[in-house]
Amino acid sequence: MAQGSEGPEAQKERRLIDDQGKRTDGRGPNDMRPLRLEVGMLRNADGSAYIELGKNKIVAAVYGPKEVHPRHLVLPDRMLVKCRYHMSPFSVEERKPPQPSRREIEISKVIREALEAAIMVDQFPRTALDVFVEVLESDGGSRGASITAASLALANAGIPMRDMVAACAVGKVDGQIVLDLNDVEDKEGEVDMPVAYMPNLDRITLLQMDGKLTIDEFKRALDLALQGCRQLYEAQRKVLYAHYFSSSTSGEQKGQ
Amino acid sequence: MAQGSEGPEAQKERRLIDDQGKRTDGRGPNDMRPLRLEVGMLRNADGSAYIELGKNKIVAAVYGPKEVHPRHLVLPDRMLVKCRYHMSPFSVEERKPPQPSRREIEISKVIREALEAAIMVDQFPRTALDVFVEVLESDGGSRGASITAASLALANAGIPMRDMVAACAVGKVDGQIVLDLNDVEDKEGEVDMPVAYMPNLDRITLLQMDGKLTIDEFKRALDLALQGCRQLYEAQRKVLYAHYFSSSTSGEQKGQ
Amino acid sequence: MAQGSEGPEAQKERRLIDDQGKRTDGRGPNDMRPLRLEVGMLRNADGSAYIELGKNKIVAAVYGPKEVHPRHLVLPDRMLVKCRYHMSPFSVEERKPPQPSRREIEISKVIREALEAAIMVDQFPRTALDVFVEVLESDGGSRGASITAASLALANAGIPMRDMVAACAVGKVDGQIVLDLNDVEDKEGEVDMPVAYMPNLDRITLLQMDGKLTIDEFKRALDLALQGCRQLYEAQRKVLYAHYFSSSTSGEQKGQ
Amino acid sequence: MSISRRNFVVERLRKEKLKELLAKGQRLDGRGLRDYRPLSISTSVVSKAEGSAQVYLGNTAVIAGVKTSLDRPYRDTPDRGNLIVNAELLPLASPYIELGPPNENAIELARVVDRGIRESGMVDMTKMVVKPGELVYSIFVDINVLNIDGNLLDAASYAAVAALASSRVPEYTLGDNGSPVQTGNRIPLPVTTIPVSITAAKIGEYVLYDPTEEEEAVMDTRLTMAFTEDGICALQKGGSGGWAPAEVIELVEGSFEKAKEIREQIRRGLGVGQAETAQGTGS
Amino acid sequence: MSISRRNFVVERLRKEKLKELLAKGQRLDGRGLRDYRPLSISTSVVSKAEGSAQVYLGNTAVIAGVKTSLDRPYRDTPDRGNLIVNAELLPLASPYIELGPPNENAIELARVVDRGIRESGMVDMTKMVVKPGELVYSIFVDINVLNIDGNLLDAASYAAVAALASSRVPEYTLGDNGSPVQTGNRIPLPVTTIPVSITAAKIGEYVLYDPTEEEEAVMDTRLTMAFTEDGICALQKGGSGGWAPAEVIELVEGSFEKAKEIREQIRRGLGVGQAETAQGTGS
Amino acid sequence: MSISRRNFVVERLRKEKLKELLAKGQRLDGRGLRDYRPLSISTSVVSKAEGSAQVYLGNTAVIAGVKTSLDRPYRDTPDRGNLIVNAELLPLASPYIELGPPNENAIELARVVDRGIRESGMVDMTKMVVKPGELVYSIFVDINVLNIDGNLLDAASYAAVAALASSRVPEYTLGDNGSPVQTGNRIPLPVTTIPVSITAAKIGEYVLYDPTEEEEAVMDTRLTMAFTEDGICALQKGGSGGWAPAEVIELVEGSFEKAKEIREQIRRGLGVGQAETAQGTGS
Repeated sequence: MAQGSEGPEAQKERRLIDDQGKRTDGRGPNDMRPLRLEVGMLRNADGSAYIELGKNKIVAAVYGPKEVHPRHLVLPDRMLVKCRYHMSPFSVEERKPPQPSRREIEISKVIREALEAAIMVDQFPRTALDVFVEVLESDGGSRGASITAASLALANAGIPMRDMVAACAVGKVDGQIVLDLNDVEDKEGEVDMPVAYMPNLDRITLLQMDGKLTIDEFKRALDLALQGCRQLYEAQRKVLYAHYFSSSTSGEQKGQ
Repeated sequence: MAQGSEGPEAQKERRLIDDQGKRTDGRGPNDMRPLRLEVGMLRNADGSAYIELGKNKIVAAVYGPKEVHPRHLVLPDRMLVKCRYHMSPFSVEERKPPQPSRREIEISKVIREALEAAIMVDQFPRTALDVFVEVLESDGGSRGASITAASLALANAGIPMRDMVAACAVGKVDGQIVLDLNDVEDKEGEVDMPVAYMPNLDRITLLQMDGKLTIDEFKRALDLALQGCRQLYEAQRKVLYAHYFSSSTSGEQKGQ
Repeated sequence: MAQGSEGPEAQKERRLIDDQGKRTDGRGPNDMRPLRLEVGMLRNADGSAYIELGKNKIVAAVYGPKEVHPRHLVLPDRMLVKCRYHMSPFSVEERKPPQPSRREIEISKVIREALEAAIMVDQFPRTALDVFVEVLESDGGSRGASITAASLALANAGIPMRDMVAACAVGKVDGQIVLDLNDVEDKEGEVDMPVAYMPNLDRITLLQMDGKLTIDEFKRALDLALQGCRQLYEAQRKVLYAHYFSSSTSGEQKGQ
Repeated sequence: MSISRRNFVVERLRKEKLKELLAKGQRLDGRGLRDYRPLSISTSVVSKAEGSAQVYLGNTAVIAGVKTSLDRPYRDTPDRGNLIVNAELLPLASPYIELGPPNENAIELARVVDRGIRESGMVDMTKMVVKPGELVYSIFVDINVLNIDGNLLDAASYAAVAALASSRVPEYTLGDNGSPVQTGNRIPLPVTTIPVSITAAKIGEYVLYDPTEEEEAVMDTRLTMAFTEDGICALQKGGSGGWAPAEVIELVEGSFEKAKEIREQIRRGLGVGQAETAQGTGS
Repeated sequence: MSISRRNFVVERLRKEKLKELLAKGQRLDGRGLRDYRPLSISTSVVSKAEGSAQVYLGNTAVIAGVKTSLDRPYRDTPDRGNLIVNAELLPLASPYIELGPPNENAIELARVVDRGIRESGMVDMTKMVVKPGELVYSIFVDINVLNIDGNLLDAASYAAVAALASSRVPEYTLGDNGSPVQTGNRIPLPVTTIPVSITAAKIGEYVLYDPTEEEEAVMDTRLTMAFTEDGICALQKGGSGGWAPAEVIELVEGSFEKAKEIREQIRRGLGVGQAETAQGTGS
Repeated sequence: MSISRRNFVVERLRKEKLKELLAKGQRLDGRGLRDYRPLSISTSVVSKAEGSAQVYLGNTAVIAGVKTSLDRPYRDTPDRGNLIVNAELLPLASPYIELGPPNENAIELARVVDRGIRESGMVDMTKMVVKPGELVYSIFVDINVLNIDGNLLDAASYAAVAALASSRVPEYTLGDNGSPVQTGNRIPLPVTTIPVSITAAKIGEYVLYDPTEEEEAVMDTRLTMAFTEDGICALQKGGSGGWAPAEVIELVEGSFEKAKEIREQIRRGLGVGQAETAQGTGS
């Protein structure tokens, strides 16, 4: 891998990868942060899930299928999927005002589109489905973690899906392509590229990118992202299996 | 009565009760400020009332029962009661922006709940009732005065009621429990406790409190508040009687 | 004409009319700025028009007659006419935030009322008509130019009208009554008076005025405004004729 | 002007009825076409306001209050105070008012009142400067409509004008460090003239002053004119009909005289002493 | 308190059922009338917050976070820090929540929690001053409701109180030029007492503590009381019914004792070491 | 992207029709799958803007304007100017636009255009500093969509880029007292590169460039890529379908070449002289 794409900015920054190839939190380039998944811990929601990825702490909840309100939004041939991604005021370094920012509105849209590809929307014409994501603590890669959790919440709600959606970010840091950016890498790195993927259907359902890559770097980054998504997909399957087939559901561990 | 609950703050403040037991406006502890009530002075409203209590100048108006709008708010077994408490920009020391503040929204809610207990809401299923309160000048105890006026406006609109609601505040000032706080006492005193009461039914329909009281002080304060409410209740009865049975209605005196 | 109505302010200002009677842009008192009109250049709108008057650059579009939404706004005996006048953020010296200002809301209302007088609203009961005006560049007299363009857009949409509406401003500058104020005259002059007029019906449908005039000056100003409107009316007729009866429509010249 | 839901059949019948009367020179409430309803003005009705006035024009009831604060001047008027006029159609005032931010009617009301005051030069804003270019008075005029029975524009204007003319605002001096200090005095505003708003409505071929809500509901068009002692200082046509130019000119000429009558009524409302003070402060 | 669309027939039947049980001193979930549901409190659950707490009260789940910043003091309290409490009923929490700015329930929730904290003097705000009259701490307490099953007022209060009591906020000194500099230390807030909120509901003639959502849906009225160690510091009546004065007095007296139990649970939730530190910071 | 009310039967029929054509390598308007519609760019169309451009991409019409002001820098970038991109889908542009604050489509549009410009380093923001840490240029790019016929993302990007590249902004120096003074000169922005947005849509198994509104209405998914001369600098997938990884890689590779063609068209639109100046200012 290329060692350092030295723009004028990269020089000012502290090094994010040391001589041993270790990242600021000790990981190697292809390592994911510690992950914790839970399902079904919210009582009122039709489905819910919780994810911790590094310091990310995110709750997702699903309500529906239900009546469409207001009526003129009804889609005669499919389900109306709505999504709200929201950050708690205390989830970031500087308090974020509670009203949705433009960033949150855009992310709500791309998360919805990332999930819709998996949902069998034509099975529930004239109904609505609400997906709510609340970021309690944010640590880089929150939109990927949100999709991974929301996908579990959809499964928990019994919404028919073609595949699970798993999502993570890759990026370029000190000139290297690395998996699953942490907060510092997200802010000071050169590139952030979140990807959502349905492994069984081999379909990318979210793809965004910020920062400069050569075409070759892009290919390598995409490949690494898909590897990360497959890892998360396995973790999603495991927690669902444990939730439905083992006696101790992880949901009960909360709030101890 | 306890003489002075000396916290560090009480010491800095000017004395609100003098050695003769007189308050800043010359009243004794159990005295209410000068009161003026009017009914029916607004032409368009179905019912209206005006109160002056000290410098408080408050207009209340009632519209309804009427159609519920939007329709999905209809209550099939009762009337939907709505309330808006609003302060005019020039009603306070420093100009208040006209859009409703959080304080006004909360007070609107508690006033509504204070009045609903008296209204026979099940006699008008599927209808709506609007109660509007405008504070033209505010002088401590404005929510109590608002309820007292709104209750008159309801009666003036012919809304069937179980009882009249009368309301006033009591408080603790220089360590003493006193009736009907004025502006200075409200701001610099130790405790403010607004109470709404239906004397015939012996029911408290609004009760809020700010500041520290011992349990014993609380009992004495509540008792004094109920005395105040009974006084206001008599005044309400009198003005209604005068309005409906005497030839000169007070409404006609306005605007001279 | 009176030479200079010397208030204390007029003295500080630079002269807007020179000794030869020429205005800052070289025009005489009764001259209008260069005018350019186009019709039908927007594809999606049911009707559209474009005006350049001096540096004013304004697009108007009409959608309708169409369904009324929300339904409770339906007028059973006539068309509901709505109007939005909006200034682009970059249309003025200092960037204007995109959300509608109070000024834009008032102008939207008076433009709507200026046009409604011409539209045969009773021919389309229970329908709605939207008139949208976007000021891309503003240069004094923008509301008159907006009406002149919107009137063309209505004609282009085939909306039945009693007459065309033409509009311009007159004003008082250095004590003189002049036609069609430019930006400097609008800001530094003594009086601005926009007028909309239907020449065939001899009806004034917009009339506003700011600044001090004697009754006699007012009469002369109004007369000059009507002359201006008649000029614009001729230009409106010409461009409509060219659009519908000549082979080269001006719409095709755009975007070269 | 605030009616949002109407009964159209009733409206049409009423229009016929009104026109029949107008043809005889009569109105529903017995007035002649050029008569105003009884006008009552009380000032200093809200003690926490620096100026206030309550106006009844027939059954239309309006209250206006004045507050001032010290602020930076606007960039394009560094040597003048700021005037901010706001109007609220309170939901108490009519069954047809919807809650929410001021709609186009309330905004037009505030802006038309503002123009009448501003363009007349009623308050000499060049005297409302504490520190040129840096610190000036902001004068807030808040207008509350309490009961609507037509002709809000005139009633609101009279209330705003009377509130301003009767205001007593805090006086400031500059302290040693250049920051403003209240002297403790309350001073009148430098009032130079009393602008008067006159509104006429046209129903069919008839022109009448001071329309009631009933008349406004069926009028074709409206014209609001503001006058100083010397001439006209603001105009606002309303409604979706049109005026013939000759009608406008006749109306403006006639209303200039009408304005003098109303100006006397406003001065009486201010109280002789107050009115004199108010006039005196301009010099 | 957050139900916006109700099934009225079901509600009436449920009320009958509930009253039958209450007559026997029982509740649907097996509790006695004066019992609270299991209360679980975890602090420091969000590392980017300066203080945080998650509270489960039965199935009601709330998380609160504390953030501070340096700001100007409010004009009327130049020698005190600022406290800002905000509450959001997250749409995750119930099928009945509508998106948009906080509605009256969320606003009441924030304001009642705020009053309990503020009036108790829990945090000595006179110590939250960095430069008197100019620079003070603003303490933001943000309350997120994650799942609604009744008695939000108490659950939100416990979460806010625990988040504050476990906070560690940046310490500042004034640099040579008088501008604030972070020392790098994190210090606890000067906590002087632990206020405790107790809520009772009345259904028919029965009074019960800590109502569930099901009970709130049919209750006549509600009373929320906040207590310090010495007495009562805030009250909020809710619901459209009324309380007899005698009921209120009995309730306040009884709840003062109840509050002591809950206070112990909160202290345990804070952890012995933390609770001690928190108490110690007041001196 | 802006359609809010659709006719679903028509949509399905149209999709079938489109797919038939696409199978033959054809489109409704006669283009090949990899062809863009005619692109027309005019700059300096609004003289009060500091830069402006009008773009027609087929029937999609967009106008962008640039304004600058001096402001404080953002806290996390004290040594850089501020870039603010805003987009409005004007109601003139389509029968399906609802009035109100920008919806998610308008917000996405602004943010995607912003990212293409920002991440390419098009304007060297480190040169937009007047007083480091205190006073920098804020560059406002306002995008107005005047007529919608698909592929707003590209059209808006071209308009914004051309408006920036043709801007002439006020020059400032610092006066003796350290406050900024306009020199009276107008200077170009330090433009270092021309980023180019390329958008492809997928309908069934077919991938096509520059979709019309009709094509967007039935597309499965969309990919917008922004390229510099050296590589890719931003990506945004849209729509509720998915892309196969192999499709994405092929598309990115092919579009890098396509971007070079469009870049030439933009440079031509800027005018040779202007384009040279714009390039020259980066050094």
